Amino acid sequence: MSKVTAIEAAVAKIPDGATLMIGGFMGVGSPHRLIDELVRQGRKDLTIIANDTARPGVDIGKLIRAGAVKRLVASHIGLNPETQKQMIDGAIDVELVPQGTLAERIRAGGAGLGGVLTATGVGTTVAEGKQTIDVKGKTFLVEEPLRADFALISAWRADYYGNLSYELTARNFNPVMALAADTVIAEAGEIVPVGLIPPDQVETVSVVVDHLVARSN
Amino acid sequence: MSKVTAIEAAVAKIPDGATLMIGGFMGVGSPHRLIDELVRQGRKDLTIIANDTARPGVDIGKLIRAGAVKRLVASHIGLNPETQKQMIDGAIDVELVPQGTLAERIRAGGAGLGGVLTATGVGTTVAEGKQTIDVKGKTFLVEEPLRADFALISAWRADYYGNLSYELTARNFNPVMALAADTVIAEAGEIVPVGLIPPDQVETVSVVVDHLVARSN
Amino acid sequence: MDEKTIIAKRVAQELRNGNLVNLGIGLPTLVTKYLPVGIQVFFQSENGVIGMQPLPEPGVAADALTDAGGTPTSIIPGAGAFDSVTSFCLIRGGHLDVTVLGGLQVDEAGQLANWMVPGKMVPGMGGAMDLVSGAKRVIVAMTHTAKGAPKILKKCNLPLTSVRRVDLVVTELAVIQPTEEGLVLLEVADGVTVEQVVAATEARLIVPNTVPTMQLAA
Amino acid sequence: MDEKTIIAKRVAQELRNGNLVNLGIGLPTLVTKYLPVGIQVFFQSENGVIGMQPLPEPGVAADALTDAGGTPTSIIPGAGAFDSVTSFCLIRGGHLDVTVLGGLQVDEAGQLANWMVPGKMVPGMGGAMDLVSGAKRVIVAMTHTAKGAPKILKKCNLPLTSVRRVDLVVTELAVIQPTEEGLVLLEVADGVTVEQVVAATEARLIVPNTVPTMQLAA
Repeated sequence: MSKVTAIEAAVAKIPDGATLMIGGFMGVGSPHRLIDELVRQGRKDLTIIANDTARPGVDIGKLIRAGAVKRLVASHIGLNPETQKQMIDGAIDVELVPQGTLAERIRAGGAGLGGVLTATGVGTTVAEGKQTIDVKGKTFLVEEPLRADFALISAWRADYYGNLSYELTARNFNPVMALAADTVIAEAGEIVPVGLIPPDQVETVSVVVDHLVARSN
Repeated sequence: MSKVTAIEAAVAKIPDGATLMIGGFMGVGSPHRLIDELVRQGRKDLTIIANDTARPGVDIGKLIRAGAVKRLVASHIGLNPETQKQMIDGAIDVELVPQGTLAERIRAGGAGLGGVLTATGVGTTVAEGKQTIDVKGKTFLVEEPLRADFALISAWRADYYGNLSYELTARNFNPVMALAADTVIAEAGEIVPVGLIPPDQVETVSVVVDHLVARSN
Repeated sequence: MDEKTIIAKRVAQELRNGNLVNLGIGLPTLVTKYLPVGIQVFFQSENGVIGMQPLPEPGVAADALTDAGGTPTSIIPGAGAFDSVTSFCLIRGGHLDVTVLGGLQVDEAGQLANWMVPGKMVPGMGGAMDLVSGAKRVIVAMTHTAKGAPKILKKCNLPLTSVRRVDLVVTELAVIQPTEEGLVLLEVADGVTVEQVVAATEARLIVPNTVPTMQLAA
Repeated sequence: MDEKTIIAKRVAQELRNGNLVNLGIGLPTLVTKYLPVGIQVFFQSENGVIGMQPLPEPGVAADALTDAGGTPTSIIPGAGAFDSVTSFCLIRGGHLDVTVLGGLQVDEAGQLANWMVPGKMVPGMGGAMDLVSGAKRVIVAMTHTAKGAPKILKKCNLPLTSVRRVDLVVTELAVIQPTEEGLVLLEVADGVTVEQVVAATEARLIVPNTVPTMQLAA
């Protein structure tokens, strides 16, 4: 059961208006080819859940520049003035989330949890409009889980079943996003025969991956 | 900064009445030597947080047989009739926790979360006396975080700084417990020079480990 | 064919290619023996592995690779290992396609009790509550009666495993599907009549006009 | 010695052997240059590594190993890599000994504002809120004033990063410790008087009878 799919076909499954989680951190560990193909196919009105939007015209920044993004949930947009401009102009609806809360909200979506109880953001603008709960005399924000229609993931190595391994800081949000979307499309630096990734080095298990695309053409 | 400590000295730090998390699953991946040394030093009135109590007189079952345990938080005691007998006799106060909830409660303790919002246990005896919360129209139990004074961990490999790697199903509760205790004592199958465990295979980072003991004498 | 074989063979038919499946200890583990040809299923063991399979031969057991009962096991190529947190993230997060568990009681609401008998058996729920609450599909594999007494009741009197309605109940006599309207009798075993199933069941059964016979491989 | 060097050198004195430390981008990263001899510190980068160190030479950068700004970095022997969830588990779970961050404003309650200027600068908080809420020790490293205007105020008027009271504020003029009673002036820089610090500070400072001078290596 190989999961390898032609990139055009894999990305064609994503409709306009879809909610996408996209792995990566300032463009490191981002699914470069999948992003390029989304832009090439002219997808629009996307909701993107990602740590950041990289730099102008780079990685997720390409989707911003292409005007493909309607809504963004991210922790940091400081290094991409185009995102900030579109936000101020009202072209993109941006929800800024503390990075640790973002990671935990995605995790909650993937782990079947009802939400995240966190001290981060209590008493700040981040808390506005949110439930709080007291546990053992301390107040926590209730942050809701995040899920997506698709997760676009970047891995170092995959096997044909879709088991994935990651490398150093290119790991970041990829493993957790692979658990929090209805359909997972992974891009891998290399695809190796089944059995070549030692079980202890499988960080995303094959059963959650739907489609696999090689990084090089 | 080697963390290697003589086993007698490491275990001597644990006072009577302490709360201990102990890794392992039916004795697989348990810190065998640390348990033996606890029994040898005659520690008593312990609170143990662990998945199970293995079998009679085996691994954590040794602590049960020695009468060292006052309170137990576990998901399963079915294969150790001695634990069940001490529970029914009132010698041990046992809190039974669904296994996934146990893992998440320990994780919450290590991750600074205020609790776990889970559907597991809603409407069952597990829910008695607990807060519930509604998120997006669905009801979840609020399960409180677990922390311990000490975590006794078993690893496959360690380096002298205390970076740890695990093997297959001997992993289980060890990595998460290593994050949820004030003091972490790890027992490793082998201790290798610093730099020999590739960074991507470090599953418990050295900074959370306080003492390191070799498995063989 | 004995009771357990009937149940295991029938449950095996419910598994689909590529499914992630968790089998409870005891009867459910027999299901592995009767997988239809050409179906590849990934078995999860909740102690931290996907791709578990029986030991190929004696003498190749390793301390660090066991099933949830602590018994040595082996793995297929393409297996993955992980910690308990990730294991239950898969179970509770909707990633597990099918869980097959034993049962003490199932009732008209399709609710399952399978983890304790107050005052008698207090093993702890292990992963059962998580599995029933979190799996996409919950199949209960159990004998229809215990010492002659029905196990499919109007209302469970043992503590529930979950309030979630299970998806299918397979016994040596019948296949029953819990629905919002009640328990629907889907199939009867070869040589068993609808009347015999009804007589062995305390709960009210919804009986369609035609109830097919379970089809099992020899 | 320029302002930034004074601040970085003084902050470096706060780090202890074996500490896990996170440095914010900009001024705080200068701290790495002035670690006292014999002190081994583990630097965390929140994008997923402990044991970060500067690139030893040009030409050895790798795409998959960068700091939180996306700039190639390198690691010491004994480093560990992990995903964003684990990274913030370390930050929020009380495992991070020290975080050093820049600041826009600090007030008498010891609260920090450092992540946005409404209508002007909306970069997003990144990990700042998690770091200030979760680290064992929070050190703010910033210039004492901005274009002549005090940054240490009675009350922050920019959005707070956290309601948590920070542990130390280090500027080119002074070292200030927020306490329950208010801001205590711990040290003044070489050549700076208590009166100059008070004049450059809007907040009320608690001034002990003797205020020692910052001791910095040459």
